[in-house]
Amino acid sequence: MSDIETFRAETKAWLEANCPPEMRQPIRDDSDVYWGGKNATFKNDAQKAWFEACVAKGYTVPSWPKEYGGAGLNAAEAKVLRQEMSRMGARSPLDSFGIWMLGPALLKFGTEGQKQKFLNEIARGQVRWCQGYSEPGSGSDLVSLQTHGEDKGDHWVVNGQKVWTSYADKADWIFCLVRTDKDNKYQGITFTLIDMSTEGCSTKPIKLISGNSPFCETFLDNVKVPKSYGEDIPAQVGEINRGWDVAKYLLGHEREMISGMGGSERTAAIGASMKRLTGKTGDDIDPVLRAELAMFDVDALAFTAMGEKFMDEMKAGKGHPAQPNMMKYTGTELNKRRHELMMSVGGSRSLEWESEETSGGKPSRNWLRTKANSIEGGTSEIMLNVISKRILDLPGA
Amino acid sequence: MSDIETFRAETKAWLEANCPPEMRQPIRDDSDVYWGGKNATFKNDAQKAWFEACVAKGYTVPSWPKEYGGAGLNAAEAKVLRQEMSRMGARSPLDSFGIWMLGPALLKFGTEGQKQKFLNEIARGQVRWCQGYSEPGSGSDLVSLQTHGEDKGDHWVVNGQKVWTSYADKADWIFCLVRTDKDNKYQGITFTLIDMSTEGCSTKPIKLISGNSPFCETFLDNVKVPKSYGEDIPAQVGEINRGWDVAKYLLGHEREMISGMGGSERTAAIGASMKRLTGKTGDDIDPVLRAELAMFDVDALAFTAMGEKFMDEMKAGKGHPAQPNMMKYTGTELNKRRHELMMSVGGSRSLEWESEETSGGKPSRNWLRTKANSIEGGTSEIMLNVISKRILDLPGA
Amino acid sequence: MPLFHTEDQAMLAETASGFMADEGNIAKQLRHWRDRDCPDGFGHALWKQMAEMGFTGMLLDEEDGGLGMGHVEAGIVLEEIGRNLTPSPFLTSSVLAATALKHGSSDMKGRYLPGLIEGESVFAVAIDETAKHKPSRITTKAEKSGNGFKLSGSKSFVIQGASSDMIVVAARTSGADDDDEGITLFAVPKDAAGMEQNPVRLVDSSVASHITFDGVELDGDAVIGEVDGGRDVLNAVLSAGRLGAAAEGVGVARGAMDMTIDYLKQRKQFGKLIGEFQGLQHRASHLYSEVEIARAAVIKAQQLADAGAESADLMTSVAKAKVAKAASLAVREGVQMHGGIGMTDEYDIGLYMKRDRALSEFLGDAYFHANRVAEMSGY
Amino acid sequence: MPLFHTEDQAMLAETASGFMADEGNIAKQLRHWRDRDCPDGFGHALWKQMAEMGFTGMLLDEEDGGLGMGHVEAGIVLEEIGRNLTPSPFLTSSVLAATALKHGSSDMKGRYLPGLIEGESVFAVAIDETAKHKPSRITTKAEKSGNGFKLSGSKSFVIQGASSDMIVVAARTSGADDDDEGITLFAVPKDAAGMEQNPVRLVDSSVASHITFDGVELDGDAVIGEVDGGRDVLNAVLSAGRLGAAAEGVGVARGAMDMTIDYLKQRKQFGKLIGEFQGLQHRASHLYSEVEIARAAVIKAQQLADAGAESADLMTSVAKAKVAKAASLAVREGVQMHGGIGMTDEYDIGLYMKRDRALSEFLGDAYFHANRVAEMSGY
Repeated sequence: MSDIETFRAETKAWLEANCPPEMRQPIRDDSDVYWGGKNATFKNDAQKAWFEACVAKGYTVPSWPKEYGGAGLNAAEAKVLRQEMSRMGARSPLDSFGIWMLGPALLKFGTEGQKQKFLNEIARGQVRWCQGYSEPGSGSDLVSLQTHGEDKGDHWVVNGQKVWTSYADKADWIFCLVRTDKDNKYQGITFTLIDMSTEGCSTKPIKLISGNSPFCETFLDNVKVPKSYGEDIPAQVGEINRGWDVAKYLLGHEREMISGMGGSERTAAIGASMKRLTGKTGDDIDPVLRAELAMFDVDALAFTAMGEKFMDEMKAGKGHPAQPNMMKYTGTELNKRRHELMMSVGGSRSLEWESEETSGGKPSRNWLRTKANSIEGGTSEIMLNVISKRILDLPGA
Repeated sequence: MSDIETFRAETKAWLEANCPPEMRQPIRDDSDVYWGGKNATFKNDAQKAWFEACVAKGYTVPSWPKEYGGAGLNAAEAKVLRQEMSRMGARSPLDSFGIWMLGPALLKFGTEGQKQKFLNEIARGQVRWCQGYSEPGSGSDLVSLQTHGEDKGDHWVVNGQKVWTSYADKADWIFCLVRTDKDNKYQGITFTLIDMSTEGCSTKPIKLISGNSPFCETFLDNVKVPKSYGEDIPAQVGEINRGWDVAKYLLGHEREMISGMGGSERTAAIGASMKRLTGKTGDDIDPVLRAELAMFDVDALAFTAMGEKFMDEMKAGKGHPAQPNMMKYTGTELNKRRHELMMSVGGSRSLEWESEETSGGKPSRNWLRTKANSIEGGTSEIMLNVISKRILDLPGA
Repeated sequence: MPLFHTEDQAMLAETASGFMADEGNIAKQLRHWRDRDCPDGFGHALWKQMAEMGFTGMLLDEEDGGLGMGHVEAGIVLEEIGRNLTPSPFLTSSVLAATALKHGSSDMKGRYLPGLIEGESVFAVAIDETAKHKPSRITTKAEKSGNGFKLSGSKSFVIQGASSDMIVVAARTSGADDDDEGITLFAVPKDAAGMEQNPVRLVDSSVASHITFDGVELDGDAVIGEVDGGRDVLNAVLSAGRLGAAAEGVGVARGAMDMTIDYLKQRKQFGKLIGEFQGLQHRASHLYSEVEIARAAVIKAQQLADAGAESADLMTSVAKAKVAKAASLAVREGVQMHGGIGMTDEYDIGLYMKRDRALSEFLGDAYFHANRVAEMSGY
Repeated sequence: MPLFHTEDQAMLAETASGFMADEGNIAKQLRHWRDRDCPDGFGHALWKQMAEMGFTGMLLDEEDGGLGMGHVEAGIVLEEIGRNLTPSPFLTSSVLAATALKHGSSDMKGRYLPGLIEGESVFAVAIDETAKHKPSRITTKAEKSGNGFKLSGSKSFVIQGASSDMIVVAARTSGADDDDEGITLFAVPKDAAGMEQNPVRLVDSSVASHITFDGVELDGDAVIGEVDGGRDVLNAVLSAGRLGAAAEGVGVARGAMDMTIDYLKQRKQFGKLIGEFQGLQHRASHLYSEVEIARAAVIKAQQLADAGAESADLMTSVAKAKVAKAASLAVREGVQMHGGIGMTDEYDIGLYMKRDRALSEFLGDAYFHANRVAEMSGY
């Protein structure tokens, strides 16, 4: 048996032994997701047990090095783990922006000291991070950043306001972009790590059209940020005034992540499930709507193939570096279309906002939520600009 | 009976008496259209009789003043005439760019002498005109005009090349834009009238993807153009170096004309006729294609309503002056879509290029022809720019 | 008849536009009632004001105390309602129910019309029985009992049902579920025994009821029009409602478009007004074109309907479908072009998106009406 | 199996791309034969060269003298054919007919395969009977007569039929017109008495025949596979053909797109390169995305088919439909962005538009396959 097959067998066995049945159920709502952090509580013992087993095994961040709390899996092993987990429907033991965003940034730009401290905290779900990029008046345009950090020798005094900080109200720390050199557009930004319990740091949730508030406004009012959190643990990632490089790297990484969802349910074919739905409601799908579903399924299944192709190319070091931008554009537009069609099939029932039958208006709230897909993490327009410039090499793009 | 009703009765009677049955048949091909001009010949006696009757009555240009060869009809009367003619399926007695383009320009900018001479020649089908705007390298961008007229006191010496001159190979005269002041982008262009029998004036047909050649390249090689064609008959329309105003006016007028076709067959619903077609061929329309036809018919019937609305608004002096640009954009895009769908319904039969069954590949050649709709007379992109600027008043548009 | 408003209609438009902007605007009405979780989803005071404006009975005949106006005029009011997202009983009571009541006995008119005209009463219409519009199928049964009827079955998506004094119900008095014949319309009072309403809040903050009829006893005088002959009345109600919804949809589309175009002229990114970017300019221009085409389809359909033309029905479906497509484009582009703030509840653009959804679904969406256009065209 | 080419496949791609660019380019082949009004619509010399390259028999088993390659490899050659609009018998002979002949007797293989492999023979396939692709309905009849069959009926859209030495004909030997069972495939020699061809030039300069069979006598050994059991063979032929057409379509789309993007970088208007206008940039980027997605769908379908996966059939229809949509967008945007010169016969972009039309129609257009995806998905 090849190494990888041995690994698959072991992984299967370990998952069978350690993933409680409850953790193999599909996620119903946010409370089923464990985000970690100082104030985190477990919904039930199963969630706790599954999380702790994964921490011990390094499976909260399987491909991170062991010394930072990971399991040090290589690409092939990581893929096997993903496959086996999805095969048994195992939930993710820990979701966090630390894993998805700060982690990768630290792995690339962090000092040894930062890695030791922050990566381990993240892997063990001890600290919950949030991201502070956007500001009022600067949406996709990060360069017009206003939040300012004044150099006071051994510390910064940071003043400014961030928006679209996901779950900032629940986060312990924030990694954010701070202007530390006013005269230097790109090279005057520092990627700064701030403890949100510091005085002057406050948050205010933003109510969305979906009725939910996953995002906050975050206010930084004379926040004192030490330049160092200890031996070899500077408060910034990368060099001072070089935060732009880190942010650019992360944005790219983020888009890869989002585009990586190509294969997932959110872009798969929907016609069959819609047919089942109307079977229940006693409606029949209008012939013209059926045709739209058919055209959508063609696009969705084709897109799924591209997601798979791109993942394979990435692993093989092929594939255009700007490809994630294209997948971000196409994937999010497809998902918006998908929910428009689901709403149409659902008819008046799917318009309900608070009814039990729709578990609190899930169809309409999800539909509205998807409208942000093509705005957050770089708008579709930005993605198209990037494709024009970096892939098609069009003049002045 | 109101005046207009009397007029309708008289018109009916006159048409019945003067329009031969053959001239009430739908037009099958170009040879059914009479364009006039020095070398024009009639396809048959009916065509000749119908043309001459209309000339005598002023119905080749019904709304032009009587003294210039028209019938001096007001808007209401002209509408009645159009209605009655289409009701009996009467063909247009004379098609010409003189009627559609030069005429309106002369009526607005011409001298009395020019009107007397040129309008009468046009109304009587004695002279066939063509238009010389575009040049190689300047498609929609008329300002980069190269054709140059050198001032030689009593005459100009014109050198340059025009493209997309419709039927220039069949025309007697050309009205074209000539640069007479190199230092003045907009105010250095003169709207010049040139007799194409002049030495140095030659044409070469352009073969299109449809296989037809309705357009020519026109070469002006040291063409000597007198500054006057007689008492009060200057060789240019409007003032020298002010040709841009005339051209702008004409473009607007042209778009009105094209957009005015809103109500015509070319944008009407097609689903029913496609159904009849497949009834003949023994095919049935695929359900997804049927849905596309249904969506098209919705758009087509709605567009037809807008065409009608716009015409009514024009007559009442309402309606935005840039509206024709919008109708040009939407109407031409709709027509392209229409022919794509017709090709799909026709299937492999509609792919035939030379067969008798398709009378020489009409479906595919017409389909290809429509691709020029959104290019000629201002591209769709230009139309969208105009809407942005003149209707939406967007910054920097 | 030229395809634009007459002077009288233009005057009405001006009045309606001023009134709705002042009294029916988003802050004063939609947000006000929504944020108070109002069980009606609209304000009765405004309904009274609309009565004073003469709107409530505009479609009714003059001998019935109405203004004897047509679909064009009703559409003028509805477009302003759409533009301001004004919640009100106008569409259901003054257009749908009123069209039904025009076919009622003089006795029935006497019972219901004065309240409507004075803005005292609110009426609803119950047609659909499943989540998708399908008026060809009516399964709710009304069986003869004594000299009256016994109503059993269920209806869904009854807008403002729980706020209504009377509900017009389409029921089957004979024939099979999908028969054209055998339909009868009933005027069911709100307190009818055996009628149970389950009102639910919708995405656009309006409230619609699921209604069950468990042997509801009705007198013979509850019948609107002829027994078994209700299909024609129902069709008249549907046409009026679809024309009205289309007109309101044009208002929604134009409202969303206008606020988006304004935004393009204010919002800066990368040191430029975003309206300077040609990519957005072309999309905005395309949007403008689609909305203009939809507008034309609506006034054409309204005029044909007012003239009683045969082609009115086809053009009504064309208009309903075209408006649904154009308005959907308007709200989607609106939210996208607003970017992040477009996703916040604080901004109005999202409210337009929500209203568009509910309105398009009402009485048949773009797919339903495109299919209807195909069927009416014989393919 | 990762979704990109293996090293061997990458090498083949390089070879094929070089060969087609040198020998199969538009000037040397498509325009050359078109402008001479060639009755074949392709050049036999190139067909021989393709044999020397080993392309002609690449799908055939090695024991039959082929290379035993799969759909991915055939697709590699076809994408280059598409990119160069190279007219050749490859798709009909080496993909469709070859797939049929794989099911033939060893005797039949001996009769036809050597000629194919050497590029001496050209074969066609006759399936459709009306203007739209509908393989579920086969009405052309083959009745038993002696120890052979008598063929009567008609076929249309038989690509290169008049140039072919043999035509694979799908006929009904039993059952009703729309039955799945009762189909038999026959290898009909070009000189068969009673077979009449009416060849017509198509928009893309290829030539297709309308064929009538008036009691054509066939020996028993003309049967491919089992009598009455031809549906499976037919399905295999259709799948191979659809995968092939999709791969060629990707080439057409990429060829048109690349030449358009180049044009955006050269053409000036209003003193700017038109590629600087964001309106065109965004459309070009959208086009690129659609073509990339279509490409992925094709290689996915090819790999599934080569692996004999159950889902191959569904993914094949997805690929055929997606390519049709993406390629159509590519040629339409291509002509529009080229402006006036795009309409001239002198420029190649119009040739891409013509080829795309014919290729999309072949073996089912986007609508046919989208509908098929819906049916296979159970709705």
